Amino acid sequence: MSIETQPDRRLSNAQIAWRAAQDIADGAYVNLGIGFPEMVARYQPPGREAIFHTENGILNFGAPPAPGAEDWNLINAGKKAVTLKPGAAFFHHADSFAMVRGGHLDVAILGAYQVSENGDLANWRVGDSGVPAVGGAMDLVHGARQVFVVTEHLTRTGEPKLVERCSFPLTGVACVTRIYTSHAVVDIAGGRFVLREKHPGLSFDALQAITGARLHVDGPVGDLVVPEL
Amino acid sequence: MSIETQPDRRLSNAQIAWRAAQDIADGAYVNLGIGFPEMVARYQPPGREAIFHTENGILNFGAPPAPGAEDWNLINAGKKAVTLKPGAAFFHHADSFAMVRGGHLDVAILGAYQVSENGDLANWRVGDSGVPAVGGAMDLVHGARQVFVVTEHLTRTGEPKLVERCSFPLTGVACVTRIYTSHAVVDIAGGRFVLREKHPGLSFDALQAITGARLHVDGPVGDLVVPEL
Amino acid sequence: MDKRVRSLAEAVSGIESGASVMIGGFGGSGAPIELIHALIDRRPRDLTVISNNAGTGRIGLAALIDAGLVARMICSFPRSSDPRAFTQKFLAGEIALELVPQGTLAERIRAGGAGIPAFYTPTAYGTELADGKAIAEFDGRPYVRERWLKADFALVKAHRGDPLGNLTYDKAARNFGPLMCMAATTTIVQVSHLVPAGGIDPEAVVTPGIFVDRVVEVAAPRQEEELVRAEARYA
Amino acid sequence: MDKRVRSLAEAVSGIESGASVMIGGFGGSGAPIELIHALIDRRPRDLTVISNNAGTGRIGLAALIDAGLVARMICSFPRSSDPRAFTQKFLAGEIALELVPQGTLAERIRAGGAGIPAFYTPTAYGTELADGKAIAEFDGRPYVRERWLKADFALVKAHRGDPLGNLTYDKAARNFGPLMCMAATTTIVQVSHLVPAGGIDPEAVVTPGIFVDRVVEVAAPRQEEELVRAEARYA
Repeated sequence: MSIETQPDRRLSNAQIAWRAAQDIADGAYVNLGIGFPEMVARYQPPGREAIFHTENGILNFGAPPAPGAEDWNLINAGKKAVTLKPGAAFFHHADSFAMVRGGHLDVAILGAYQVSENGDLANWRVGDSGVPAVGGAMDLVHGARQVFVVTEHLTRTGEPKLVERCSFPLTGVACVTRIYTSHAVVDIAGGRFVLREKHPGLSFDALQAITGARLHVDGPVGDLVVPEL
Repeated sequence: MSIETQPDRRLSNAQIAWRAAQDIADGAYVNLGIGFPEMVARYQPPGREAIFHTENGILNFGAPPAPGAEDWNLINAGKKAVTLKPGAAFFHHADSFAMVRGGHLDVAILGAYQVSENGDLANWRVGDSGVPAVGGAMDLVHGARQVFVVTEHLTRTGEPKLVERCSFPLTGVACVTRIYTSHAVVDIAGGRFVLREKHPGLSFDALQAITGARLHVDGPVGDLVVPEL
Repeated sequence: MDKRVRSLAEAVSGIESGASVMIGGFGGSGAPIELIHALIDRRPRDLTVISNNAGTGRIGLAALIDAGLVARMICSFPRSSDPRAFTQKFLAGEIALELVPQGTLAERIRAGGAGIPAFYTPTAYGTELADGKAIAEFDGRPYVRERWLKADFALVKAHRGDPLGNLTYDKAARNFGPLMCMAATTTIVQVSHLVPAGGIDPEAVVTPGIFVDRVVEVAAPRQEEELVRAEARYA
Repeated sequence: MDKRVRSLAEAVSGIESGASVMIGGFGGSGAPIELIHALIDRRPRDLTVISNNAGTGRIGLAALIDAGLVARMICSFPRSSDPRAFTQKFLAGEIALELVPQGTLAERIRAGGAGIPAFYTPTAYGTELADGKAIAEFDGRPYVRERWLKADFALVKAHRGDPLGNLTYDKAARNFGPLMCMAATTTIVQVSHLVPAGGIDPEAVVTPGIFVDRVVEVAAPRQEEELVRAEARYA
């Protein structure tokens, strides 16, 4: 299996982010995790505008400011400088997580070390060494109506990230609703991975071979087609 | 016992309120119950200024406006129009009761149907008929650092209001810290009524006779002396 | 993202018989009279209403009750300067009452909005309002366990609002509004001043728009207290 | 009622060894650098610090930790652009860490300020951060019971403040400030602009003065992020 070395058969992170962005409705309230998930904001389809929430107390923030124009009291959860859109609001941390925990977000998008077929997510810690840090991930996975994961399909060492059961410490139990990978779009439904789209350069069997749990088919499987980015 | 008919041996409500007001420190945060307790605000000693809290979301309100100048969005918990002092603040009901329940008020002053010697308060309901209504009293008695009661010493029918055990439905358990009556000032300490001041026209035995539980003496008993009001 | 609706009727659309409805206000301050009257016009039955009070006079919540549309009230203080509507229905056994201490009511609504299914409070311990509730001791002190409160709809009166649903309130009319906005599946707000997006300073927003679903402008709202003093009636 | 103090040293007076101290801020936004440095000058030992992060660079909270004054951190994210101070102490076993999910941390602090000794949250259910905690089911869903967090002191940075302690904040520097003000026995606030009583619109007050004990003006406060980028050091 040398799929990782064939760039035509896998999406770049930008392309994964683009694909996830297509599933965000106009006017949706969205929280993007630190790092890779933040890329989703760049690819909102024309005519749609999501409202972005950041744990540290802003609704409706926008793109980064020009270099040199940063206000370090106007940052996102990744501590990056942002700007405001008209109709923004500030609030304290308890109100911010009331939005999260209270089910007011439409979508949360996170990265993953592993996702299990029942929707368990492991994305905060890979072992017992170093300094553990959790941030808001454990809250986000239990609050949003839809919890999307964006991720490579395989780890850098070629291990499946979609598994029967997570071996890394859990972030949340049965919380992920949909996974966007470099090779496929997979729903969690009824405790199973249900394949919705797959990279057209890849057979079902090849995809199953790099997936750590059974991929079910329940309805049509589309081609995962994304633009060059 | 005809003490109720001897005005020289009992304080008026205004005088009870005046006496309670003397125990409020400068800068104290104070909530006054609806009705009789509201009178306490009129008698703050010169040079002292309490900050008044009302459950419906105002800190640092002041006297009523002139008739005709009422703003019915600027009212106290008794639905009476008030004014603001400089440095006032508005907040919602959850924040308001965070102030109450979280122990941020220095003093809450309430009326009473009965107070028992262990500090139980009954002040919200006298029977099973009619429409029950509780408001914020049950919260106030468990939040403030000091819970004062202002009350006649006897009911209109001559029954003691200071009792061994309340017969009316309770507002709170072991919550009252001090009682200002028409005849005495009584602390609750160690599950007992401890007499601090009594009306000078009244013997200890006469006071005990109109009190429904034993009055203890623990330290000096002062004269309850108040101005004509 | 435009949450504006053009009429009061459209604002209260979808509120059917059997719905639970939170109604903002403390006494007359914050009572969304126009939204309530639009709701009466729909004549839904068997409503559960969550509101601090139970109405006064012959308008607003009292008129809703008087019309026989409310099966159950959850409130802290069902008394007022003119409580006839609720009192008559209650004494006739035609309306059920769940009486909740005011701070517990506020916190239960906030909990509903914040995803906290239950919490402990010292309030009401040892009283009949804690009957049947779980008790637990923390640091040697007893507390009562209370559940969150949610509703299908919230009717709230705010001062300024923008198309995204960001809100400010007028003085003590704030009271339960920000909490109820959080705790309802569909939050419907009447605002006295509709302003464009960006028309409210982000620092001054009291209710962020994420908690609001519909905004309708009622430019000169009536004030419950003034209506009652004028002996007004819903008709 | 005048909560103003004249110096940073006076502001942090009374914070002794063994104290618990909440420190506001999220990353560099809201970090009360001047108050923290005044606290370092006092050299209290064995502090328990409650703060979302665990400092960055060689200033502020990182400097407090670097000076060996912190025995225990309660935080959600002890990582940063330059986490040397905490990382070294932690890996050397010289500082204890209680890791708390960010929303749970915020809610525990609010609960401490609001007199709610415990509450239930879905957060962390089934994870190692719920180990040993009570679990209860509500409406068929499992929740973790969490306790309130209080502290002896809170150090908070605000934007405007008046002598009564009413506060506003600057943008996202608000974060944990309003919560920590509620939850400490003694709340100490540095404000960039001290205004007279009445200088803050009552509608715009974010933290009402009842939650604040001492206010000190720091007219041109340093910003943690900028200090770290300039490689500044506490000395």
